[in-house]
Amino acid sequence: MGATKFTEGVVPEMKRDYIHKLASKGTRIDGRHFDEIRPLKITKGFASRAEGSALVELGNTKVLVGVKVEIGTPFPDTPNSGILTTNAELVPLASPTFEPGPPGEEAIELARVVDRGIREGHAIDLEKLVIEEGEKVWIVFIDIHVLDYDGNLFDASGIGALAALTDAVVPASKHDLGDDFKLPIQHYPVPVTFAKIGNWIVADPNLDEESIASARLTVTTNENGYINAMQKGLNGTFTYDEVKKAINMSIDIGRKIRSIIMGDSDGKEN
Amino acid sequence: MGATKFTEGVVPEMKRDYIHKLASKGTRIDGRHFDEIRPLKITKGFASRAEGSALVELGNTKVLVGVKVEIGTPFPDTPNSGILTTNAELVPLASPTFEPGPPGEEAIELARVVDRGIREGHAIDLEKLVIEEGEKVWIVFIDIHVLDYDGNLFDASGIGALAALTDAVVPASKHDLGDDFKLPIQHYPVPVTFAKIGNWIVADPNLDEESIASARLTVTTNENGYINAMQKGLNGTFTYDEVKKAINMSIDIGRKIRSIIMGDSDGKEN
Amino acid sequence: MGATKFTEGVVPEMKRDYIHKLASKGTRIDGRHFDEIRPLKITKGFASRAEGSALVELGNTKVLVGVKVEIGTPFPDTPNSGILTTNAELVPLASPTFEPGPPGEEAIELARVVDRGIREGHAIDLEKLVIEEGEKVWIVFIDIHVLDYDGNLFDASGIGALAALTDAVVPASKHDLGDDFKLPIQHYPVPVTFAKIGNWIVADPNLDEESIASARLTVTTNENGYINAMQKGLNGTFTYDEVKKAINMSIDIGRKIRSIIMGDSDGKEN
Amino acid sequence: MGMKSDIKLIDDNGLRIDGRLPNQLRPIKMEVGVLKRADGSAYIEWGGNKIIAAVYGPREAYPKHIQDPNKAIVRARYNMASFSVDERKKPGPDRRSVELSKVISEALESVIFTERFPRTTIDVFIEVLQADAGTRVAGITVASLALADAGIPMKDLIVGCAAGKIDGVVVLDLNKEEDNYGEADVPMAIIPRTKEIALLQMDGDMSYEELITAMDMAMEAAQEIHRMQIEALKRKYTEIEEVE
Amino acid sequence: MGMKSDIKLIDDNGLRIDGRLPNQLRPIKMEVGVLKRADGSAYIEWGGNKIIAAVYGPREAYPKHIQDPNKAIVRARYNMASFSVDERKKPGPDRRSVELSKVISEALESVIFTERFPRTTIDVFIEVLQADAGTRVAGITVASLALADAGIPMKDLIVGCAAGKIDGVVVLDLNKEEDNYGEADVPMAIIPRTKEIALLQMDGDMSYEELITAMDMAMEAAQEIHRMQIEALKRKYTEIEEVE
Amino acid sequence: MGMKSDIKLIDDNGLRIDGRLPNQLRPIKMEVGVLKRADGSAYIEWGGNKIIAAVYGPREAYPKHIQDPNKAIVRARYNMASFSVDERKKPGPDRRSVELSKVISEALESVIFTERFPRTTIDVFIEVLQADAGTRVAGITVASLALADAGIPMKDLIVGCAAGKIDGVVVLDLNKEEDNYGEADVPMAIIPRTKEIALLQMDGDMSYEELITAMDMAMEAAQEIHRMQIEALKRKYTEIEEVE
Repeated sequence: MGATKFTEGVVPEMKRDYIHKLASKGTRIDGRHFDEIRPLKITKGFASRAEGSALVELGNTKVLVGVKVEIGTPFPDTPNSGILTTNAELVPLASPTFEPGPPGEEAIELARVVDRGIREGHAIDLEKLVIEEGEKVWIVFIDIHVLDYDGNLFDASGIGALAALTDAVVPASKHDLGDDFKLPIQHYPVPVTFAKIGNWIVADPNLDEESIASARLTVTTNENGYINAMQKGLNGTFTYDEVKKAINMSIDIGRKIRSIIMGDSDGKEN
Repeated sequence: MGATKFTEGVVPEMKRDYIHKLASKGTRIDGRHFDEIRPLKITKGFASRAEGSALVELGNTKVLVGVKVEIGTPFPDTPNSGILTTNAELVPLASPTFEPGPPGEEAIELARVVDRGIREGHAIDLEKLVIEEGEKVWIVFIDIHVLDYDGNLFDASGIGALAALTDAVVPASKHDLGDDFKLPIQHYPVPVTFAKIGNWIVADPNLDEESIASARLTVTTNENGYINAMQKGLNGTFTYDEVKKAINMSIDIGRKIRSIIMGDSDGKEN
Repeated sequence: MGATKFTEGVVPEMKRDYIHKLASKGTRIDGRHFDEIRPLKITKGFASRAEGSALVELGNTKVLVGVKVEIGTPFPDTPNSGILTTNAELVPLASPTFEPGPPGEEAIELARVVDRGIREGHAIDLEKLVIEEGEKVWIVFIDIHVLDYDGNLFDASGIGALAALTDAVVPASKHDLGDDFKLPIQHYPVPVTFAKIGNWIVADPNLDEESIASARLTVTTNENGYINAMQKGLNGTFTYDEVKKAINMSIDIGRKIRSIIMGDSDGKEN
Repeated sequence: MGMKSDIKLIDDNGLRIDGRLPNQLRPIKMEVGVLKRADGSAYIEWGGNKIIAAVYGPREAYPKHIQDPNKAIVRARYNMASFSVDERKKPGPDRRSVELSKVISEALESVIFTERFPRTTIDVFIEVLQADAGTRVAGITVASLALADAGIPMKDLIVGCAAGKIDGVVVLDLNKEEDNYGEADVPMAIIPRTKEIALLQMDGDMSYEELITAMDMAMEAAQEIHRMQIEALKRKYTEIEEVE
Repeated sequence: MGMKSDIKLIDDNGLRIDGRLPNQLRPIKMEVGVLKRADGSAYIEWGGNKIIAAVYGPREAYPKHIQDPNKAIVRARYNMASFSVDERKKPGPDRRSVELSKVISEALESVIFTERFPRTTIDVFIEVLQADAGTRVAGITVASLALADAGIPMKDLIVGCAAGKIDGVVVLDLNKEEDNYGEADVPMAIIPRTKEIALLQMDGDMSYEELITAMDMAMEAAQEIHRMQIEALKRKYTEIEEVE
Repeated sequence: MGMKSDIKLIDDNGLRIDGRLPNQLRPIKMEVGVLKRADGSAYIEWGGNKIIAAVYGPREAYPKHIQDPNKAIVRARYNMASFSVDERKKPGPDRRSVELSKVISEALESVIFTERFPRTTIDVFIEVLQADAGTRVAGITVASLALADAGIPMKDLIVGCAAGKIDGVVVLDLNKEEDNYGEADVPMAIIPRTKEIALLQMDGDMSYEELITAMDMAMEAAQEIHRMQIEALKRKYTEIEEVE
């Protein structure tokens, strides 16, 4: 069916009221500040048959991202460039609302938003992945495997993708193409997602918050504070001021996340 | 899914009786003679990213046909021949009864009947579309995009296909293969469709007529009055005399339509 | 769709009781002994456009197996080996419970169990099917087409596959690769299937028996009495002793079936 | 139609490559009641074609929303076994078999008293086990027998037959080579008693006169094939009576 | 975004390859009520884009289990004709069109009074017949007109518009070459009266200041496009009155 | 099975390439209750395998027509992550995983008291994150823990274990190289208390005596694995009590 929905039917009215009430007092259902993300733990190299991998735990949300690097043919219009391809699987293990079957619109949006951040942020130097111009290049497959869904898959997956890429090695020796080498990473784009709850904007929404949010905004920024990708979701709207505020917050929060990814720190925001 | 039906459920008994009554008086619901088609307007070159295109308006039925010409490999058993391939999309924009999804049996029959006319009528000189024998040929894609469905898609689509082919240019220069050249057209096969209503045979049925018809016959003839393709449809039958009569009418009506296609006339039958 | 089930809903309680009662007296609904298969008739060469074929009638179960032999590219990891591929179609002609559509889990299991017997039993000498090392090999397609389903498709299909292979000729001359030659067969693996009914184990279950069986076991053995494949099915269990007994019986019964296949005998078990 | 070749399809004596006269059918053999599970079944060998047909129904239409409260839905499914042709066919429906299934369904429905079985389907499965041109008309012919074997009430046994043009000559019942290298093919399904036309397709290049000659030929041959159908049904009946 | 090239997208006079100023829209033409069968329809030409939209509904949601007892479901389907682009696109939805259909559905829903039509769907079909960058924002703009034509009650006509960056300059409404070789694209959908943002995507590389400049440009242009929408609707009305 | 190679799988001391004795298991680590959303979950590392399992249910079977009025339907879905193997696997079910899902479902059902939960499904999802031969038996073993964690009533914890033949020697629990280059593999699922066999497959080439030796080995090892399962469940219980 692929009719997978992130939100799960009706949230009890009482919980909705409770979350709004907390927001009006400046706090959240799990006690966080509006601009505070959940504890973040990154385990690189979890899946050793992959050329790179990272298990991301963002609160109770768990995502495993694997990177495979294989040989293929370049696209005719980019003979001097390796290939990046991103796929997301919302396997039914991760949530009672995920259904088996080919990727639905939720999984496709997730994969494309993560892909956009990595691609437009030029995280990988794809020109260094050419083996023979126009003939043979390295293909980088990013596969997002969601294990436990407690909200905000965009950030968990985007963080996992970047972390797995920094972990990845190009298996050149296996193909008699010289020594293996680290995947050439040149930028570090990090997504940060916000939810609009009533008139408040909160970072890294958990499942309860996501379920009652009217609008969602993901902003991906790099180590220079430049913006590389945005994606607004849900059927509510943002004011222009809210958008500006979210973009500003994303630069700050992105910086903190980036240091966890690069330091391979074991998490604990702050 | 894909359960698209041309007819739309039950036609009110009253309308059915009315159409039969009119037929018994020699006329039709829109005042036409039995052998009269609806006003036909052809706009060639409507879709300029296509190598050829034609927007056909047959009464209220609107079909846009685009022709793309690309390079490919010939079939092993016809190394000296270009390739023709025809596809039809009954997009749900065109009718409340069309559903999204892969082509159903209605769309497949439509594409195959149009294809048969063009192919068996040898409209295109496919031997002139060989670039390198057995290696590289031009592929001609005819794509039928139905926009507004008010009956008789076979004729609107077949006319559109022929018109778009006469509009088409082979983009040789883009591939450094010399100058662009007009697609080589050698014959002009035109389909004409008849519906059996009671014991009457009417040409170019509109949606109301199609919905109550017991049988349908499409006859494709060329500029020499030869027959190239026929397709009977629906669960009623024709007498042998009715078939002969329809074939004869199709030669006459086909001639009129052909002059509109070739003259790029702006329509108005008669 | 594709939800094809071998068993057909609820078997009347009375029939179930009757079969159990017969079993307790050492006999079966069609009068057979526990270790007796139904009359087996094999017609080789039935489908003459196939390179090899066999129509198998096992009681009322009818399966037609066709073998096609075509040229293809070897798998990268086995450049010195031809390719074997097995497919099963449970066409809805064969049973009121079979549905059109892509192969469901029943058809896939059937094809894989037959394939496993042929492949692991090394029935075909695949190394003799190399035309040009690493470039061109013969591909052997085994296609199982079920025509009438009255139980035990595993044996009917496995017997048909082996018989069709022994009938098959490699069409070398058609491709200017020398004279046609018999497909090189080196072993003769034969599957025998058992059903557990109550605490009894019966060979070659018919549809009635299959429908009330708690467990199923297929054992494929070759002419040396070696075991090449096993597959247990259904949600019941076997005791270890039952498994041993079934393996032993399969060697004996397999021998009888093998002589029918090789002698091209016209059947009649015993 | 119309692949180029130097093959001569009609020899100097006016005979075809398989020795037939222009208006001669290939050998046809029919057998009724060949399957146990189906409600009705039949088998045909027609030239090099081997085709089996089975009928299930009338049975309750499922899912319910497809039910027609006024009549049975007739669904024919034409399918070729992967090994029925020279080059292995990928299993499953392709565009050709989808189209053929549609026109065969419509042709068969024209003779069935569908209004007697509202809310049901009558499923007709046609499996081509070996193909040699003319499979759709042979398929209709054998499906018609399977419907009779299933006891489905019909106005008449419908008959399929094709004619065409090869080497400029109008001929009956094209075989595979004639179909590949000939100039036109006209498959038809005919209701023998009333001579109504229930299926009609054509592809190729024919003058009006040639087309009429071809259709005349097929109309006439249909009567002969119809007699064979009756014989095949009689054989089944007789057997049953003998058994009883 | 960001394919390398030597193409100069801004000339020495600060003009773009099609002669426009940085903050200038391409020519836009709209027409309401172009299809007979649909409940509402509209057509737009925007630069080289040719896009048609149709609305069906509110109609009973089917299958029943997708019905929402509290509101209508808005389902937009963005589709490109195979021949709408330079290299033929395989028919049917790809990943890009699935994503665009989703964000367009969400944007349109934000202005529709869905709670007035429980248990129904409002289907919006957007067919791109000729593509020249900016199809999603042009699609939203024309879909909005089709919704109005279908009489669907809305808070406002929603407007789509994009801005971006080429050769380091922030510009409005990128065309195809600018989209291919430029540095960033920011498609937006805006509710003109309240200036709320209903769709927002971005890809490329932009500083905060550049991004704000781009969004300012799009917000402003939205008011201009909104006026064209009103004009198009008025033309339809007037015609009807004249006919009456 | 049986790819040719010069690799020696048993050395002169009778040891295997990873240093194990013929009847020795690879290291196994199990953990119960690793996921928040699932009703039950467990994780296993078995040699180089890393597998996670989750259970949802009993929950109402949907769509309704699949409901069994007499019992729960047990549906296991075995799935490999694309990156769990050396050569990237295309996402989604292939023929192998369809077959494995079927036999695993049947094996698990044999121990579940399904008749207590009519009209429901019990869904078991097995995700292979890293594969090293024996994934199906490891999958059954960990699925059994996830079922227990979900509180599904069972006759016993079912255990998966395989044995086989390499270099002519019967061995327990093949690893990847042994599976690739060995001569036979016999995956089994065993109910430890009654020693019933709930899953049994085999491929390769074995005499009757070799096969019995292999099955004996697996039957015995099953008891050892069962003890580890009990330990893993106890650890979870203890933790909970400590927390309380």
